[in-house]
Amino acid sequence: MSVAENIRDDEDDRGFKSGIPDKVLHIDDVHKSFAGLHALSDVDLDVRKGETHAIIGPNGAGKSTLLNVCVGRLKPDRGAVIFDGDTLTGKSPHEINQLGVARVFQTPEVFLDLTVLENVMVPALSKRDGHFKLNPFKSFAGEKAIRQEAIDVIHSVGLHAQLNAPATSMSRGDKRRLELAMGLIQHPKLLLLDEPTAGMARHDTNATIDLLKKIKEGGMTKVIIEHDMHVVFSLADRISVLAGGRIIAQGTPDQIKNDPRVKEAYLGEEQV
Amino acid sequence: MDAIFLQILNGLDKGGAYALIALGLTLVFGTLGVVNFAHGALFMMGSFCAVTLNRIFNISFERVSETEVDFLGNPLKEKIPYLQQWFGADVSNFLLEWSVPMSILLAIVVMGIVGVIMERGLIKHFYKRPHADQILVTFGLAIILQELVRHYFGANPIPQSAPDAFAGAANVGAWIGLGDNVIYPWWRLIYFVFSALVIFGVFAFLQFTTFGMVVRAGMQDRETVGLLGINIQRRFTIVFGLAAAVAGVAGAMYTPVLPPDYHMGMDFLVLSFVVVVVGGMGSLSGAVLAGFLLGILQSFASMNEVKSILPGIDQIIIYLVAVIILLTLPRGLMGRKGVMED
Amino acid sequence: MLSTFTRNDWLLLIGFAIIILVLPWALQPIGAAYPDLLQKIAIFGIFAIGFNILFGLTGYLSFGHAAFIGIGSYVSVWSFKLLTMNVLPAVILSVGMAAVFAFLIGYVSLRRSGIYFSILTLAFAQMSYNLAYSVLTPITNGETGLQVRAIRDSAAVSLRDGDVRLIDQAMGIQEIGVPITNFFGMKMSGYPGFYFCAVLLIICFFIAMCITKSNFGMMLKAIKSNQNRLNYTGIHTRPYLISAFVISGMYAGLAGSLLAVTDPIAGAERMQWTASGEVVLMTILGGAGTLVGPVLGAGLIKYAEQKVSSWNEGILHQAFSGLPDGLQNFFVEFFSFFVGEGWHLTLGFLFMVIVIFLPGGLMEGARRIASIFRKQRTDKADEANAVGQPAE
Amino acid sequence: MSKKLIVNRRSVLKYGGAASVALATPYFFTRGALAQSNDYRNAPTGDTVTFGFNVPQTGAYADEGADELRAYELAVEHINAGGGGMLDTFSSKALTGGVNGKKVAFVTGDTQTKSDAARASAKRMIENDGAVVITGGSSSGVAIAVQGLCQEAGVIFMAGLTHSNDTTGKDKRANGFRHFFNTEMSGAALAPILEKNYGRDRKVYHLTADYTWGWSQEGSMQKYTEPFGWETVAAVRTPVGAGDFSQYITPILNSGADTLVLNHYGKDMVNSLTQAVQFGLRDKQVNGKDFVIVVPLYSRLMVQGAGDAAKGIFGSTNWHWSLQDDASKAFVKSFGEKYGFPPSQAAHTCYCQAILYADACQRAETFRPSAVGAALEGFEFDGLGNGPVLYRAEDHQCFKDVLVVKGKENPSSPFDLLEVVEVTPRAQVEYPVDLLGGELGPYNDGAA
Repeated sequence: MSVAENIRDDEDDRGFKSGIPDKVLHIDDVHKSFAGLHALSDVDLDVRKGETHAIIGPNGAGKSTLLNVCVGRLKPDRGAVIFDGDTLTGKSPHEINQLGVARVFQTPEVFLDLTVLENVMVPALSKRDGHFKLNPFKSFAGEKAIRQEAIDVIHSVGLHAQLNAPATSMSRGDKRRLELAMGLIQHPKLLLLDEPTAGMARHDTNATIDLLKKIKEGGMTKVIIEHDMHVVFSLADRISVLAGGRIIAQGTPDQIKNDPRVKEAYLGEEQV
Repeated sequence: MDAIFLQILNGLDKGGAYALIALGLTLVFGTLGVVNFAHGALFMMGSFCAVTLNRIFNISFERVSETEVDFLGNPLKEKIPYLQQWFGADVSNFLLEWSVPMSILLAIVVMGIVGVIMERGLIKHFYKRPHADQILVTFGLAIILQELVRHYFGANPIPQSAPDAFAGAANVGAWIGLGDNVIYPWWRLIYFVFSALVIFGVFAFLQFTTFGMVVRAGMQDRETVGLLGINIQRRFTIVFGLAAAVAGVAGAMYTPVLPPDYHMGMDFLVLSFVVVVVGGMGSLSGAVLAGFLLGILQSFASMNEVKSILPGIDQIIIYLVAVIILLTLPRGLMGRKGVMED
Repeated sequence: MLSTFTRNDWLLLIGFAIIILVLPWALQPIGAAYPDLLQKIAIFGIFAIGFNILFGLTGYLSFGHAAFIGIGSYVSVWSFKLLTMNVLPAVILSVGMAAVFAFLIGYVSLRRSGIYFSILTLAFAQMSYNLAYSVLTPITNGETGLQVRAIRDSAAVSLRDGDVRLIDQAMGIQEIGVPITNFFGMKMSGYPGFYFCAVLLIICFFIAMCITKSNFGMMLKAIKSNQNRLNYTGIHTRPYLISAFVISGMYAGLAGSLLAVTDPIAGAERMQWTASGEVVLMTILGGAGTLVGPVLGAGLIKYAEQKVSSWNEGILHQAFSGLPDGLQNFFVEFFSFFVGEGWHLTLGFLFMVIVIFLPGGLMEGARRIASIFRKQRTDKADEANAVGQPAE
Repeated sequence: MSKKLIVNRRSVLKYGGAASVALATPYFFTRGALAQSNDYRNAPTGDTVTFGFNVPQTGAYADEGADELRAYELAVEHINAGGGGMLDTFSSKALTGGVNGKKVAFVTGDTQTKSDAARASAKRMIENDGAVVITGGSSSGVAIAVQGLCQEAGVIFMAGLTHSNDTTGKDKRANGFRHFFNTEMSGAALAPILEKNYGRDRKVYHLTADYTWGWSQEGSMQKYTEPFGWETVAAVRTPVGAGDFSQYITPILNSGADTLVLNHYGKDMVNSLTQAVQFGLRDKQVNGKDFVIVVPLYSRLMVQGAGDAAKGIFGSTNWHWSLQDDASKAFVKSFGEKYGFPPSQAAHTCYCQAILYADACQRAETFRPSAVGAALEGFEFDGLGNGPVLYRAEDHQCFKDVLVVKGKENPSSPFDLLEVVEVTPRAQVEYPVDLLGGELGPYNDGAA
């Protein structure tokens, strides 16, 4: 079963489509400062179930900090991040992942010494076996079902030709697809994508947009941090604009397009 | 009271020596990111610079004695140093007596050159290699260096004496109004002052010169400094030479305290690693602090009163402190995040 | 598990087993076919394989693994002294005790990574060594080392100097003088001792193979590759690391136990940092992360230590006796620099040459040679095709 | 059969000397038969017999080991030639070129001064090279470890430099023999000289290397000096290989002690002595007396390492090249002519052990360990530089004169570092065999 099909199955219970906004991720009044510099202040943000939520903003607006707070890499000074009823603040990264939050990194952080298949198998096993399982005599070559699923996911991101190649020999673009596959295989309740198309050629960007669209149809909740407005407007259901560590606007793509504050923030940047 | 004071003095003295011995190691860690297992061997070679200088002053010709015989009953071949022949016994004896302090100059030159050759010929190829490779290659080099020294100087310790003016002990007690029992060897006091000077010199060099600024910037972020178009490579070579020279003078000056032998490098290797790690990888001030901390604790742990409560504590104190510090302060006393953690 | 072994895996295992078992004949030409050296190669092979599970797979460089060798040895000798000269309880108790200590030390040390981890393990091992050498003498017999003794005459004799061997005594086994270790009657010195170690080595090799190919092994490799990423993938890395540490500690405990089995004495210097360093060198020399490499490295270093160190000038003169006098003297002079008492120098050069030219250790060398041959073969095959084609 | 006989003999031997004399008879009966059969470990078959020289070639005692090896090579030369060096002055004239009609060949091994390495190299020489005897070594830990191994393997072990009581005390083995003296003898020899020179009323501070030999040395010094009034202020254990001993020396200053005994050997001795002198201890006056330092066990090579610090300091030694008896002179001459410098005490004891072993084999007409051992047991000899010597049967320890020496004030050469103060006669250092405990157990001839 391919990912796309798999996701289509649970299309029916997507709260968003049925008109009941259901908060999956709730960022509550988060503050974070580095050496007196406010990276985030009073950030409140809700992500609804099933939506694709884009966070945009000029460089240094605090997007990455926000993402890092969500996945447990950074601890906020104040406030809390609540996911599906669990407080993420103070939890370690692996616990957050086990709750169903996966992250796709901006600079690909794949396992360079492992093959493409193994790279996808690791998150798949993590999803199945939990954060630790001592099974030194269980060979992953024997894991038929999970292995087939990994191959399918790799297929869907277009890397099947390199299935058994070591990740270290891949191009940067391929590594990003691999990143994506590693996120998708876990069927996370929430997928955090950090600039999934940054640095890609136009052709690759479009391919990635198509792929993400396909998943969008599948109904997985996603948060995308993105620079490229083309990508944002092709994918996002709702957009939050971050500038100077604060949310300055929130709404549908159309609302954001016409928001004067956003224009100001972006024009300010573009003039430089 | 006297006992406590002496132990503190001893701890400071040891601490200074530890810091000086570890200084070059942490410098190389911090700037080049290289785990240098040959550091102990450099220290050892420095001390053999003192031996060599002494031997040079002692280069002699033989004269068959008419009166004395050797152990086999043959006429004794007296050895007369050329220096004595040329300049008279006074000059010759003076040079021999002062050979250890003078060997500092020799150690700086020789060890500086050794350091530069080592960096150019070997270390620079290992900047990007895993630490395990660095450890193995420098360890191999250390073995080779010490075996060469053994080949020429033997395995036995070779005594080097301090100048007569600094032989014996200073009556420290009299200076500060404590009893006559508070005495401390002159040479150790001098070594302490010497350590302070060298450490301060290296600090000043890194802190107040442009060269030092670039190197420190390189310690923070090698890539960026490289991108600025600065030839960081050449500076790193000089830093390595400097580290080797510091290890060398530390070794040369230490000879009157510890008669040098070819194996002393390995004996000091573990100690200097512990000092560096407790201080925090690549932190100069951390190394100094750790040196003093370990020196004083070791000194106190060796007191009979302490040992009777905790038998064997003096044998493990250094490692115990290292464990406690590393578990409470993840990167040692003053280490920076991300250095040597992978 | 076994079903997933490929044909190559089976070939590797069988080939390895055969080579180990025929070592007493295979090593004859280089004068290494005598029980002690063979035993040492097998024992340190086990040690290095175990060390490689930690270092080769996770990249965590422990400088304190010799502590577990020491623990294994002491426990074994105590088992000989208190229970029985049969090696089975000794081996089981040693491995168990090593696991306990490895868990304790690993639990603490693995709170840190990189060089900080290395220094923590080093510190624990050095503490064990220093204490075993001095304060713990009632348990370790200090510098002299713990030895098997005759049954003591009275309870007044300390257990260090006289044994009780409760099980053997209960079974009424007669002893003359100091007895020799046995495996249900089979003497564990000489060649039987080697085969005992060799079989365990093959089993250990097989287990290491399984671990490498398992889910668990893959997680360990992922830790080496990118531990941070693994955390974000939902894996708690510390339990994995602790497990790997304990497993490799058990291997070391087994090695220590076998040292005592083949030669019933346990000394503190087995725990010194240089002994820990030795296994690091073995692993890197052979090829960290490979299965066969560590065994190869262990064999090479033990061979150098035992044989190269014994080539004195007399032996060199014999070796070059075919040459004219002047040349012979020159060669003897030259080589005596590197062998006999100069064997450390050879080892130093070997380390440097291997690391500089073969970063993956001897196994990488083997791979390169193999690939040259493969290339030649394909070239030849191409040629053959080229020649063959016109005839068609 | 023959083995069992020996077992019985040994077990009876424990019960007294008289019985042992009576039981010497079976030995003569069986001697001929034993000599002809070759069912013992490494029985030489060709025209050579192989000795195994196990000495430290790397590590702190490498120079000492090198000197031991020189002595062995010289001994082999003399044995094969049937004369030269001390062989000419040796009281037994059994050796007349080769041993039992075979030339002596030898193999060498590196002990690294580590028990494991020493056992491994000894095993190599026994298992691979067919050595019929293992000899050498430079520390007691190694000697005891190798002695145990030789007992198991069934070859004779002739100990090199090992000074701990345990080697022929509680760790003694039937197959092991020691020519060197021990801490007990050091204490007994040194004490009267210390009393004479430093007086009866002394407060003593011991710095002791924290392992078996150090403790044993400390105990012996206390045992022999306390009866005439020396009082131990403190006995402090120092870790082996401490390097810098300053933290142990500073407390001495305030302890009220006027005497320091350094129970250290090797590098520890070099360092602690150098540093103690540097601390001005010897310039001090305590309790109205000059502060003095004593180093119970001296070795010329180590005194060389300590340099000027050793001047005027008392200690004991097994032998010294400046002795003027014929044997010592002959040995120094042959060694000096071959190598250009005088031999150390380690070289001397190793040379003697090699000669004694070869001689015993010749007298026993076999290399069988039990027979050779029997020939060595109770063997009285002279002419090996120590005056009349007895190899005591009950513990395989040599009893001979002990030298009390002092660091020389004005050395005339790099080797002339010690002067002999007194030759303490053998009677004064003898002790009853049960003092040190232990049990020899039966000989082991090993399997063929």
